[in-house]
Amino acid sequence: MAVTSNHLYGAQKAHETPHEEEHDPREQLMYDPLPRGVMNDMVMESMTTTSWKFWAVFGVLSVLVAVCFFYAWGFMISEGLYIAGVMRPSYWGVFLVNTVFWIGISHAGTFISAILRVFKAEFRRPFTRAAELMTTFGLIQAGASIFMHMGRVWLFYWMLPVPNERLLWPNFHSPLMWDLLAITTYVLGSTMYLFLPLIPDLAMARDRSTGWRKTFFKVLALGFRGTEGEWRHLTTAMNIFAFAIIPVMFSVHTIVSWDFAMAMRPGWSSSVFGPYFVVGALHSGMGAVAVVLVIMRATMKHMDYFIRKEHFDGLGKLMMIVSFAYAYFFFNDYIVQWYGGDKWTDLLLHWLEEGPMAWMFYLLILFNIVIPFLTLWNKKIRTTPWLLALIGTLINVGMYFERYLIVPVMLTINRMPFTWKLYFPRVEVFLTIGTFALFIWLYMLASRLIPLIPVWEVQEGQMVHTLRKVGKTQVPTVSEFE
Amino acid sequence: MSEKISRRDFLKLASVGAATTAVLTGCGPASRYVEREPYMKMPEYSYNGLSTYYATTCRECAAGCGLVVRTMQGRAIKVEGNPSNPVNLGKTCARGQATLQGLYNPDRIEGPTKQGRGSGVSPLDWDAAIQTVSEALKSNNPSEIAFLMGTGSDHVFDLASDLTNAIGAPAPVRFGALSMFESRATLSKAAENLLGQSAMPFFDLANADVVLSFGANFLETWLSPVAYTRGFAKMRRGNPKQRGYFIHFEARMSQTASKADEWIPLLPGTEGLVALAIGRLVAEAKGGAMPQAFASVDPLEVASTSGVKLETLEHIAQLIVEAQTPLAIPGGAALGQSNGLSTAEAVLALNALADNFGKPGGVFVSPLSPNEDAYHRPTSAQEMTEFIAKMKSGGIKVLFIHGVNPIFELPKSFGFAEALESVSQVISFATFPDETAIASDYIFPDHHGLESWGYQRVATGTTQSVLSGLQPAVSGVYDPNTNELLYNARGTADVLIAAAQLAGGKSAESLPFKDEVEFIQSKLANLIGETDGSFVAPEINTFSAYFQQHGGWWKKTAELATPSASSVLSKSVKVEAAQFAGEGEFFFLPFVSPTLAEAGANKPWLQELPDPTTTVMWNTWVEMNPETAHELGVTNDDVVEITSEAGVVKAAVYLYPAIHPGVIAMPFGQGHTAYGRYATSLGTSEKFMELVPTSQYVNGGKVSPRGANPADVLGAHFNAAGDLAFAGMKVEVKKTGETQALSRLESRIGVYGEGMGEEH
Amino acid sequence: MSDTTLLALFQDIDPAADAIEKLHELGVTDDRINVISGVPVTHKMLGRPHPWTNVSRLALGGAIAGFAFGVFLNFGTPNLYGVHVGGQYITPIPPGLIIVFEMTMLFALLSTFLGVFLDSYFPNYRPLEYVAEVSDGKIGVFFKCAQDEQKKFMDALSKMGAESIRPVEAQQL
Amino acid sequence: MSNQMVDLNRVGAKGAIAEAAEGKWGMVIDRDLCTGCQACVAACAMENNLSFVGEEDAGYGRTQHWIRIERLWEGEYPEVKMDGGFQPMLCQQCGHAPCEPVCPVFATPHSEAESINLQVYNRCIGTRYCANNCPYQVRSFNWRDYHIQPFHANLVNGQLVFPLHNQFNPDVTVRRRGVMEKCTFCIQRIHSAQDKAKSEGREVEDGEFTTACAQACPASAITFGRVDHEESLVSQLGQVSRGTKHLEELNTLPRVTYLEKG
Repeated sequence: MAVTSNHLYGAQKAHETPHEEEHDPREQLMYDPLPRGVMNDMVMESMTTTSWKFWAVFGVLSVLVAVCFFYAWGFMISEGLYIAGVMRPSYWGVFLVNTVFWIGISHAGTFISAILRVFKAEFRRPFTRAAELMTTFGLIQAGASIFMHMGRVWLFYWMLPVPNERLLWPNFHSPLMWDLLAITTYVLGSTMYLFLPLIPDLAMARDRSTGWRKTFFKVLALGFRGTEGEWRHLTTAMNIFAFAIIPVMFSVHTIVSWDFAMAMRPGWSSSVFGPYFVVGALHSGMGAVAVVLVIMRATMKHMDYFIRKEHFDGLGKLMMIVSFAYAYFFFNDYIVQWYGGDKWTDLLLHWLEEGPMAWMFYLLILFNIVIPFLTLWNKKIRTTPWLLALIGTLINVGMYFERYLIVPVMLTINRMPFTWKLYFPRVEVFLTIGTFALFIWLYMLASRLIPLIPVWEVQEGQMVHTLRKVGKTQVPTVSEFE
Repeated sequence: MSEKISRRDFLKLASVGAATTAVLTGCGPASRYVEREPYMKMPEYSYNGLSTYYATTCRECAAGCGLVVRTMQGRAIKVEGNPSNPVNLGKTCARGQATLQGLYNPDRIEGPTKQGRGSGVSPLDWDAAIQTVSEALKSNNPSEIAFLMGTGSDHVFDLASDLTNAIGAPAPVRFGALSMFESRATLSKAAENLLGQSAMPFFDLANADVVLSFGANFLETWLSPVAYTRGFAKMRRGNPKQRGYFIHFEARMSQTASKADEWIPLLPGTEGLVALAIGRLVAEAKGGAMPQAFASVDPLEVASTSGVKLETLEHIAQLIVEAQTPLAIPGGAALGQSNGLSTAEAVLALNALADNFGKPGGVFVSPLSPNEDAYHRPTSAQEMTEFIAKMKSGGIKVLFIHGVNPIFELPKSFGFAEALESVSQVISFATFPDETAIASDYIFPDHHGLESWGYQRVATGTTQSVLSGLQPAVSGVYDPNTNELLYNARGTADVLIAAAQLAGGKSAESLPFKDEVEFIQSKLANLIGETDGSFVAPEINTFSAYFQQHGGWWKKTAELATPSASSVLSKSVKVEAAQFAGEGEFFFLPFVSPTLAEAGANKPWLQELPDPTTTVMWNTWVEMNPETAHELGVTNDDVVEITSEAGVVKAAVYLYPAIHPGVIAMPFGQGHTAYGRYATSLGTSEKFMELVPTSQYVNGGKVSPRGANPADVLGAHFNAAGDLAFAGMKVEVKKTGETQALSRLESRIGVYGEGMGEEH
Repeated sequence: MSDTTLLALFQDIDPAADAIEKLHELGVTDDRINVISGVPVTHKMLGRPHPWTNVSRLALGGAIAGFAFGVFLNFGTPNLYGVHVGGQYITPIPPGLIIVFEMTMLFALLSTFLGVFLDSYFPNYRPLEYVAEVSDGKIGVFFKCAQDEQKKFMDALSKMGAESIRPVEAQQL
Repeated sequence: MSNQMVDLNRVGAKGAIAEAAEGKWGMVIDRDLCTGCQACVAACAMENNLSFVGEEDAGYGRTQHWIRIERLWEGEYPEVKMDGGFQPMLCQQCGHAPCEPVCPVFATPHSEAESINLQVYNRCIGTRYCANNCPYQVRSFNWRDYHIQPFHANLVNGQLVFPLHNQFNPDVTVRRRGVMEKCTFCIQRIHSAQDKAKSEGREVEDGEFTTACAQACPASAITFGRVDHEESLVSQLGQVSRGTKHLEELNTLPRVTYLEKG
């Protein structure tokens, strides 16, 4: 059974109203239900309908991943870190920028699927999975970037909590150890949290596919049938996850910020770094989700049914709120540094604002604060997909700049002026391209292999949303099932 | 398990286990990084795990500092100063420390070679080499045989002197760029003129309380830097009640100037006038009759010509008047002027006025070395031009070159390289493939200093009479794979003795020795009876053994000669205006690189030492006042072309905040076109990735100079003592449009505020 | 008396709930009934007993284990090979809080996840009674009944609005 | 009054270990005497098997100097001066070293026996956190295998021979790429002096041995010794009024005292 045309879900067209203010509630996915079977088929078709353009992009990315990720990294391991641009005093460079950036991206998934789930923000339903995939794939890039950074990566396992032959364990005083444990917790937690709600959808896909896909889904669906017990265990676990992963998420980026804040350095040693990094992470994460959703909607079949203007609108509002919060923390961090008048911090601020990388500093303010402020209050802009994607991209560029300023540019300034040198990336450029390519590559691969829309959650949502007639109008209502 | 594990299985398991351990711990045999096999043949005094120490003498310059070399299993591991040698009392300079990198330099000459002036290189054996030297001695008219030697290796010089003396050849000529830049001829001539004795003056820095230095770069390379640095430290902090005060006059802030309490930049060539003016002001303040020496000078006029304010002169004069033991030292670029000799005399006159001759903190005449009859200064630059003229005219048929690299060290305008073509046979005893060696017919490599026997006379730097001794700390550098010598070198003294004996006649008679050691013993024989020495020995073998053990022989008591001061002040000292060659806008001030000196460029660690004042490594820079640079429209790392009447040189600019705006300065020491992989530049290989065939240097192959040589723009102009007026050039500076990033240790952001906005 | 398994498929929740009530009336106890659905349907809606789950207990157990492991890492391991760094105690408390927190959360999340597997017998690739329509949103009610009563149940449930009712065999999913 | 006040030198940032503030081994560097001659840098390189890195890397901030001589400028021509003179900068062997706790694998622990910072090369995995956190910026990282680049080798009978390797001090590990290194206060010399003293049944005497830099320094600007022995030269010098500790305000308890010009 294939869905042949769009008329099935052209609700908004049928109910167009002359006045802009009066939106038909049926423009919203939750009030525009379709039979589950139809939705299943739409999702299945979105996975299997693949144009040559997809393969072209996928092919290019495969080459990029092979060359810029695996070959470049392998070359660096065999040759030594000298092919990177790191030196004294910028011992950390773009690798750490990438790590922070990708961990930031990964925060969006958890935010949407856990926080919005806990607070029952219903518009989240169709894109929780898309966001969670970003978490997992982003963390892969973050982890890879940390390993790229290490001088002797082949000995990485010395950081694992396993003793050596003299019963020497790793150093739990080190923020890097906290980081390792927190990121491990987060990777495992978010991957499990991605997988649990995926099981029913995998079972659905299992029931609707043949050949190797059938085997693939059968193995992954673990024999799920949807019995009362299975649902009960699953929903209980999902509830636990939703609550438990929120503090983990906050802890991860806080601890990442502590890698910097624990150091005795001007500019880094700041107690506001924790929340500042968390909000920065959400900022880039939201932007990235917006970009991904716009691309998904534009390139995958039937996605315009599941992903609608209301979602862009909601995301846009979230982005604006996060942008406010970001501005608050940015200013908080800045004014404390500025007011203190410490000699080194003072020099650091001069360096940031008047030095060769000052353009980055001003662009970060423009992209992260000014542009979101000026645009996102407008609903038209919020609901125009390409504009929202553009703003999301700019936010991510701005956030990348922010991390770049914090890592190598701030590292230039220390308490020994004789050593100050400005860092420029070398092989890091390729490896950065490599991580981006790998992220997109994984995402594209996933879009062919797993249902990006959690159909059962959408159906569940549609079941609890009804239109109630009150007087002469229909009022959207939500019932609490649980 | 009932089955037994066979031995073979056990070994297998064990090796798997070992490999696993190695991988898991990361420090097993699998991860061994540098392999160093023990030599197959160990030296006599070698105990496993214990070091053997040998006392010897540093040959990186002619100062004669004593060294103690730590060796282990036939390898020299570390060089320390010899604490009992009075010259350096256990201290060393950076060049002394890096002498091991000469010993183990990958670019040493591998063995006796028929070099054919770079055309056809073929290895020889030592018999053939001795035959060649012998033929050269025998078949040429003695008057057409010449020895050109460096300022080190006094025993080889003595041996060559005996040889030439016996056969009637001209005496060996000794030259070195350091002595040229130190203006040794000027110093000894000034001493002769004013102190009545041609000798090295000794300045007792340690006991002075106010020191005026007129260009003397005694903390860098001047005469005996380790000894003078010790003197400086004592001057500063030796007296707990009073910290010595130090004033330095020089157009640029040299490393020495940077340690001064007052650095007074002045126009080059006016140092002598300033000395006289200060003398006059001091004499005026002291009252009494104006000494003849200072009578004709007008401080106000000096202030305007030199650019030093009159108040500054008065303030300095006041300091001298109040000082207990003031001292004035002439040296460096102040002497490398057309008026250098009168500058030296003016400064000595200032000392005479302070009445410090022969007093603590004053001026002395350095003691002669124990086996020295009189002070023999190295050949002055002017005398070198005469030597080169003789070469050009065909008056020299065979030239032996030892311990000096004149093609690099002499200004290009002297035409040494061209003159070499008129010499029919050139035999080099170079250890390294330097420019002169590869332009020779034969290279018969001498030992490195740490493999050599010998002695070095100490010309100055200490109050005692010192003869520093050399002995081999290692027997050679071996290839542990084959146990063969990597560098088949032989002591030049041995080669000359063997060749002279082979030649027979007077040559053989003059050198009736079995070997180098016997020759050295013959030169030590007259010290056996001395009772005032560091040791006493009844006969020569014991004396030799003690000589090796102590690293030399020196008098226990100070032997400084006191010059007569009476006549100095009554003599009229006239400092004429300095003459500058060329029409250029800027004064050109070359100075010897404090870390590289004349021959350090092939030691990678010396290349990697930052210059003390600019922190530049591995290259040559042009120091320029930022204002001057602004007017010329150049900035850091812009390559400029410096043109004098004698030549052109190109190097990158360093905006140096502490240099007279009318002066351009450049370090001497780089710009080699040969001399091994570290002294030259190899383009891409500079990244230290590729294997470089040694032939690239030995054949004068495809190498480009590393940095530039300021001697290329020096013309043949001399002062009255015959020393090169190296600071007497005027040059044009032109922007080339090229840039070359100088490697600096310092941060341009942190030190010069680049990119920190307007306020910083 | 051999039992057979019947499956009744329903489009909506209401008839399914009614059907279950009917089954109860007909003497089929809850332990002989099983409901499968494409979305989670709560037991109250269907009038079914509260399904027991160990997931939250396992999560708690995991958290306690993780807490203990974190305490061991931070306060135990340094005593095995004590190394002083930066003038800090060998077992400092503030960093310890981080370690303990992360380990608690990690173990809690892991045991929650494993709890789902344990409670649901995942992964389970053996043949099971199932119909694919369930993932199209239908509700399937399985119940066991004696073979001879099969007809009676089929009729009763058809009246309750079952789309179809048929005996099912365990099949490879 | 004053003896009731808290001795801030003895209280660590975390009020933690009760190590005496002055530690065991220490150094006094007289900036008034330092002539910037680089003899200490060369001596250190020769003693500790440091690698030279070549022009490009050296200019790019990858020098392997365990001690470097800094100088900053003050004033404008002609009144320009070096700000306080030359300043040799080396690992300060801090009592409360910021580099130590941040290493995830304990590669830079604190030696309780010698009261200095150790760098355990074969434990280091190259996160470079310690170098970031060093306020003195005295740690250097092995960006590549400088020692075994074929450029430094001669080809003898078809085999690469590295003549410069002959010079390696067998008491000091040759570091390979990917690990951090820094000044060790010539711990190999400390150990050999202690072993010798122990075998002779006595204490190590003051001045019996010294570090390579102090040994070479022609101006004797560097003095090394026991700071916990009051009669030692380094203790005496460390108490003069010109003495300062660099970045003292960070409470890193550095073991190196600088004597200012004053």
